Amino acid sequence: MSTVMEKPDPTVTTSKRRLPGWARGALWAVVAIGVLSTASYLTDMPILTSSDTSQTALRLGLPILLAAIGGLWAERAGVMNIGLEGMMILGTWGSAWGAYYGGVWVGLAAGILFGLLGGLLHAVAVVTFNVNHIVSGVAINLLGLGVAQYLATLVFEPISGNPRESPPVAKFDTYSATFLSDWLGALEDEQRVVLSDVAGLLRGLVTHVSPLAMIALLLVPASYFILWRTRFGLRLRSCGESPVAAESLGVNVYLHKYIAVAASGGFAGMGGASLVLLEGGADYLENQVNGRGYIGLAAMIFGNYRPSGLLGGAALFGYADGLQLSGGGAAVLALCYGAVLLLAIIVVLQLIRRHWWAAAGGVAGAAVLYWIYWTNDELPSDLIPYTPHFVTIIVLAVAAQRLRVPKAIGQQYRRGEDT
Amino acid sequence: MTEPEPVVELTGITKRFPGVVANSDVHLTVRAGEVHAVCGENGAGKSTLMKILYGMQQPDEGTISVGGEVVELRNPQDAIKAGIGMVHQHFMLADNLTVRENVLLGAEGLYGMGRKARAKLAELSDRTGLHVDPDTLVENLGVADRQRVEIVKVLFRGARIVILDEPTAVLVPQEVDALFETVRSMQADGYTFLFISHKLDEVRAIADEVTVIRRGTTVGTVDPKEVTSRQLAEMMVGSELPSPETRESTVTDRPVLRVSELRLDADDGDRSVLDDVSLTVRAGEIVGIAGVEGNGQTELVETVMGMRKASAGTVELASSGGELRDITRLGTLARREAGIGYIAEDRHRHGLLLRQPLWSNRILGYQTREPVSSGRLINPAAARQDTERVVEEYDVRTPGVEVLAGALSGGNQQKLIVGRELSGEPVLLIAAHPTRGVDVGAQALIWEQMRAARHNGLAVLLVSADLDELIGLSDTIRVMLRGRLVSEADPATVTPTELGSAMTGAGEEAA
Amino acid sequence: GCAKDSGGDGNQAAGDGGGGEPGSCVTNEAPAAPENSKKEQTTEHGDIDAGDLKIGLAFDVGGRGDASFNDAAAAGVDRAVEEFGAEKGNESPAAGSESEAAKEQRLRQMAEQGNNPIIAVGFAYAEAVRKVAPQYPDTEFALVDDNSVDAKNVTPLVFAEEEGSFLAGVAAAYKTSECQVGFVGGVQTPLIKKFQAGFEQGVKAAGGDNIEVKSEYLTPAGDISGFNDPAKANVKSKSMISQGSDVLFHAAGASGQGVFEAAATNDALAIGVDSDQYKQKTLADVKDVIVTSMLKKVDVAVFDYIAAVAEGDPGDLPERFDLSVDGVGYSKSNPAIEDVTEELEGYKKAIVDGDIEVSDTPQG
Amino acid sequence: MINWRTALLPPALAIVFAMLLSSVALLISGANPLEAFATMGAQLFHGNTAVSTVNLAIVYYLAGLAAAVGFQMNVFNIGVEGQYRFAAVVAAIVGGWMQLPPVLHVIAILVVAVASGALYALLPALLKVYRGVSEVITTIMLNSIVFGIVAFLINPEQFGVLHGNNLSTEEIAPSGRIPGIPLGEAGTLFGFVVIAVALGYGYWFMLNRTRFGFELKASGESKTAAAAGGVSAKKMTLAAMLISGGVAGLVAMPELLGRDYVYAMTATQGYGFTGLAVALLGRNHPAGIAFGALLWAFLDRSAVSLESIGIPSEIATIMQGTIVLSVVVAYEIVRRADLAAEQRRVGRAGNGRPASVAEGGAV
Ligand SMILES: Nc1ncnc2c1ncn2[C@@H]1O[C@H](COP(=O)(O)OP(=O)(O)OP(=O)(O)O)[C@@H](O)[C@H]1O
Ligand SMILES: Nc1ncnc2c1ncn2[C@@H]1O[C@H](COP(=O)(O)OP(=O)(O)OP(=O)(O)O)[C@@H](O)[C@H]1O
Ligand SMILES: [Mg+2]
Ligand SMILES: [Mg+2]
Repeated sequence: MSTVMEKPDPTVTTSKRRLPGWARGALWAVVAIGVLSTASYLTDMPILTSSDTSQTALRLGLPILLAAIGGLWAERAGVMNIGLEGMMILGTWGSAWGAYYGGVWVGLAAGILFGLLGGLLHAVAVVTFNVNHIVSGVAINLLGLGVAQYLATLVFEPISGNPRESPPVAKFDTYSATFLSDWLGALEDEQRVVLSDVAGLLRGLVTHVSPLAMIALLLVPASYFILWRTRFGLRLRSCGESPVAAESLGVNVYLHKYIAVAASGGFAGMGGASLVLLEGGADYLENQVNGRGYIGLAAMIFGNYRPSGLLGGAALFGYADGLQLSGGGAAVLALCYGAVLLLAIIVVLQLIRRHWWAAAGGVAGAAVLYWIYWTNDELPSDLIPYTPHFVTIIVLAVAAQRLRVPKAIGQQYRRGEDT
Repeated sequence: MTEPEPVVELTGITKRFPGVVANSDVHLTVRAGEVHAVCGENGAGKSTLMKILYGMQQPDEGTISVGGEVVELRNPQDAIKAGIGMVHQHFMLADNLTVRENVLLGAEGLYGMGRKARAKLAELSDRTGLHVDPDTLVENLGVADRQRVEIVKVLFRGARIVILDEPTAVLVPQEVDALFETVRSMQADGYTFLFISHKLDEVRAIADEVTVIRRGTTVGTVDPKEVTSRQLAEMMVGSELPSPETRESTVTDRPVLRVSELRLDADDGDRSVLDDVSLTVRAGEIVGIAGVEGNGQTELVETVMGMRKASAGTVELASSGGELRDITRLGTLARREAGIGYIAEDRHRHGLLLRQPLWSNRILGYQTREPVSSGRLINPAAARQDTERVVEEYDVRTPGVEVLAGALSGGNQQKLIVGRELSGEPVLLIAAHPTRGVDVGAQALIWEQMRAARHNGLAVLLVSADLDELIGLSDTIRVMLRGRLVSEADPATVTPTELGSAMTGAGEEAA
Repeated sequence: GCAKDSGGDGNQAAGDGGGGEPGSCVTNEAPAAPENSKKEQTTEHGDIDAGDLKIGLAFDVGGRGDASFNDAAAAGVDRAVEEFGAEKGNESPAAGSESEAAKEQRLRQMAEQGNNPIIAVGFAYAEAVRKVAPQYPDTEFALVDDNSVDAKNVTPLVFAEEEGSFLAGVAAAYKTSECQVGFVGGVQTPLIKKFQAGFEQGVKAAGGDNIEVKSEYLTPAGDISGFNDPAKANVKSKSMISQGSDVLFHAAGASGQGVFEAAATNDALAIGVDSDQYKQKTLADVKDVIVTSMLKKVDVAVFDYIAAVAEGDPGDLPERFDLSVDGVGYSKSNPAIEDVTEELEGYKKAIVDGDIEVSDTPQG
Repeated sequence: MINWRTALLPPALAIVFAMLLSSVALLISGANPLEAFATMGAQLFHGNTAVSTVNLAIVYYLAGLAAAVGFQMNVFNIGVEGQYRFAAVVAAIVGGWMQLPPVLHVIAILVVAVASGALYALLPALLKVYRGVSEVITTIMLNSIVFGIVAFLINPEQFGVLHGNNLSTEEIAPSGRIPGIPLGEAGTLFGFVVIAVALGYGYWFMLNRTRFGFELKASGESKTAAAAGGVSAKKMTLAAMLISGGVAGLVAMPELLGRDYVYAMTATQGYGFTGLAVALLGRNHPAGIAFGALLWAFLDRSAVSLESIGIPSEIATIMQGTIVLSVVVAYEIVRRADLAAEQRRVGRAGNGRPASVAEGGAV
């Protein structure tokens, strides 16, 4: 059995002219900022676009981003990776261990290495032994947890006196582009519509940035470049699209899958390291990964298996999470308001395209959100922590998806056995 | 004429699969610069032999020598190094990758991935007649272009020995001619070809030598100039070459299917893939639709089957009483229940559940009908029994009905489908490329069955790229071009060439 | 230019409204401290021989070394082993997502192996104890943090968290210079709400309406990730600090570290919970900001319980370990608290004497 | 068609392999592997462990069935987790509030549970079918959101009750409970086992005997072929997701109606994720899923038993992961061995002659 996500029906050929991917991404970003700044102005919630918010978004989105990049590498090579969570856990242990003995960079390397080992195990199971990808992933999540606990008891407890935590470890220093940041800060304080909002959001991204964050952000274009512009990347992706064809052209499918899944683990391990090595982070702490691997996987699918898309997914999640943490219910309500604005724009677009049903759906959604905004001063506090999850679903429901899933994903490929 | 020396020599090749010996002591000698055809029935072991030569499968016994040296081909890379390239029977293309990516894959080392590679690709595209943007996704290409991409792939790698495994099965005559032209010009440049086809006329037209394989072993090698197609077929099967001719007409005046002013808009809404299509099929009549792939035949068939929703127009079908009933709003299942049988053009995509046993495939499309189902409940015992009947009547070669459909050779898969679709006592059969990729024996059987059913009053809507088949079987031929039915031809008088020019629109422009 | 951010000059902390000096926000005078505040309160147990006791410890998630109540329970047992010569029996922690049956199995297993008494740490064991205890009538069970089990051989060990937290609130009121303090709860459970309730009352008692208290939680009841997510706690605390709070009290388990780090990088103060977090090894980096910790002395309760079992009368224990029996309290290890201990002792006495009643549910 | 060798050899191999691997971990941490394995084996003959293993397996079995229905249709319902928890809390609230005569009460609760589970699966199903949104994302998100919903509903301000420091729903009256099957000393088996077995049979029957099951499988294997056969992939996706959610709704019922009678803040989580693995371990076959569920439950129980000889639970977790991997790897190894043997058999039988081709494929 192979579990495959919705495959696009190739008989449905869209021959329509479309904007190139980067342009659409940029357009969406502009629309999003416009909507946010309008909402923040109309609801008097500057937090929607403050530099603190974008900074926390970056920080909370970082582990998810790295996990998502890990997911991208594996899934592009045709291997489903539910085991990201376990690989991240291994990464947290490894990075704490490395950082304790050798400083942050050693910590980062060790985190990557441990995640990579998790990835290799997945590769052995899935590629060499043809194990169902989900079973292997679930097993790796178990193993990651167990092994990290086991090692923590063995190694950390004697030092920290606590089997669940490591001793304090070194953290990455942060850097600011002082001049730029000051200038943006001045702009932000001027409280001018849109301009100040953009300045605020940008400023958060140039102040208190750690090298790890920079590396992670660079990994997005780097992944794009490697996977889409190099021969290695082409071969890797071909394994996810049609391993038989790849093999028939002399591509060593097993090797590429191995590399991809190991790299996937490495990135996930790096994601784990980002939980440990950033200022305000936890050192090693049992259970600190707490589902971020799954969220990373979701962000990757959200981004339609593309680097820029998964960056959007992780940013959205981090943004909404940061917002609910620092702004609470009021900020979330303001976000609702923003969503109403966004829906209004979409409804207009759909009306222009004469998609009556879609427009009606948009109107209904906007009405519900506006009603929530209007009738509540505070949302139920129990639900607020899950704002990012709601936001993700709503955005997807609105944007819809034409998923381009790697064709051979989840397939148990055996050399010489076709179909 | 001096005999050129052999470039490829296969000696004593034996290959076993679980349950099957695909090749047994096969001998094959190919000389430099020739086009060497390999013929044989479905499942005779042709593809397996070629895969062995291409390093995709390892022989259990036997040796391969290329250019006079014994080589061991452990994987395609070895074969590519030895100058061998292969165009597979089932396209080996990654749909989600672009044309350029598909071509470059695995051969990035030759010309890099930049300008040089582009230039080479452009040159080869030109040579093979591939006129598409190298950045389009393969998913969006038609079969002929896919075929060309496959050939470009091989040439890009600098192969001097090219294996073409059933390259013509999906091509229309003009495309076949274009392909053959390419082959000939390359032959002149010193390329060597191994060519597989079930169309014996083609084999005779292009090949310098023909090796016939029967039941996994070589029967002999002949000069195509000196044998007739009939003789070739006899070598393969020991039976006569069938022809798809229909003699006496059985056409009645009772309409079974009436399609009126059917329109289907493309998914993005700004053009029509079917435009104002009207046609009638009467009981006992076979209406053939000719057309170059991609002109709306697929869509017509799928709209009549209810798999696509018509944007305008009506589809009417005769009920058991004989009067026409509007079925435009019915779903596929309801239409099937109303008496439509359906042989889909792509048996793997639309015809079969490849990982299910044969008897399970017998149920598909008939899950609500006796004998295999009682409406809500499936009756596996009855399904097994009826599948055995189909296997028997339609000569499906299989060890049993528990075999997975995917393990059957293409011809036998097709016979199973034909058997199934004629079991439901349909009033209308929609047959799209019913004999594509099927060997001569199986082809004869399928034609025979269709004729018999027609004789009993079945109405048939036949879509085929095989013009001989179309002319031979049809009572009326309609030509489809860009989503419209543009002309009509009398099968008694029309020649394939005329039909071919009508299909490409040459006739229309002239008129 | 691009510059490395030096240590603690991060986001300028704590706005600039409000007061100035610590203590300036306090409006109400503290009750008088008792004459002899140094009185050692621990009950003397004389020479107890508990050599025939084999103590079983069933931990909640985390187990020994969690620097929280599991660890405290373990410390109580260790002390009893040392002082009374009791035998250390089995110990085992619950797994993160284990089922109810696993808890029962654990207790049964311990009983069968002759552990007596068996101490179940955490209210998650309530159901399991309710089921298992009657099946082993000769075994004594103690249940930490829950008094809902009514059985002869079950002794509840519950605490007046709100009273300890009240003192934390008083300390916060004295330490704030912005007249705004905050409470960060890990998971919004009834138990953690007791901390919040006590803290808020303590702040009010000292500062009246002059001091604002903001109380926030990371996750709702049932989502225990709130106890394990320092990163989120850090973000939350930072935002509370930037909105003006300059003393934060946390009851967020391991997430607390994020609170301390936020305080450390933003010139604020923090108050620890459960054990004396100032002394905790894993927090060595940030200990200076931990002015005090609200103590919940599970170790004392466990130790007293073992003593009582050894003497044959566990029924004799206090119904609730509150301030009067020193079951809860505050830590004085950080010298920074010294200037307000007098006031804290005053409030403590008032509570012990019953002059101040602390409610265990948040008001309003 | 059951080949006992292929069915039973792999687990046996896997156990040996996993034992070897775990021994290494045990030896490193200074424990005696033999003692550990002996303890794991012995636990089954001790007290009520065997029965409670089966009880837990019942829960896993239901979760496995729920996941398997999705897998049959190629939908990856990773949301069994959220669906069962949502259903559990709703069913517990409604069950605690309802006053009905005995059997009716139970039926009503079960109906509510199934409906709530399906309801919670409805959104991802609709989004998948009508908006093309991957069910993997939506269900992962809903798995988190369910925390908030449970907390909200279980709050005393809504439907919750506070006892001690715990929050839970109202207790379900005895009329709404499913009596256990007392096995004396060995403990009490959940009465729900009967329903679980029936459900397993129902699942098998549905897939292999009903038109609906046929359509589900067909659509799961090839949407296009099924569509040509008159099966709407949209309908099937919706149905699979809803049925999967409905079955997921029952996951918490054995414990709720057979042991706890309330759904508490501290109720166990994670059955849904286990269900995914159990379904795939059992290759989506009802008997296989039962095997997977029992194995998993046994390993869970072993974790606690191993504590008694001082082996920390993380070793048990490691063993669990190892065994799961070993089982699937062993299946593959046996499959390959079978294939090779078959190939040799053909070679010998045909003696190089193409005899079997005649029956295999050639005309
Ligand atoms: N990978 C495989 N595993 C098992 N059996 C195989 C495999 N490949 C081929 N066979 C079997 O080997 C036999 C020969 O197949 P082969 O593909 O060579 O036939 P063919 O001559 O190419 O037929 P066709 O004309 O239908 O393409 C068939 O009976 C087929 O069932
Ligand atoms: N895994 C397999 N097991 C058994 N037989 C197989 C397997 N894979 C392929 N075959 C058989 O190998 C043969 C060759 O397959 P291939 O894809 O080359 O052609 P085909 O299915 O015969 O194509 P067509 O439908 O065009 O005739 C087929 O007869 C097919 O039945
Ligand atoms: Mg072939
Ligand atoms: Mg074929």
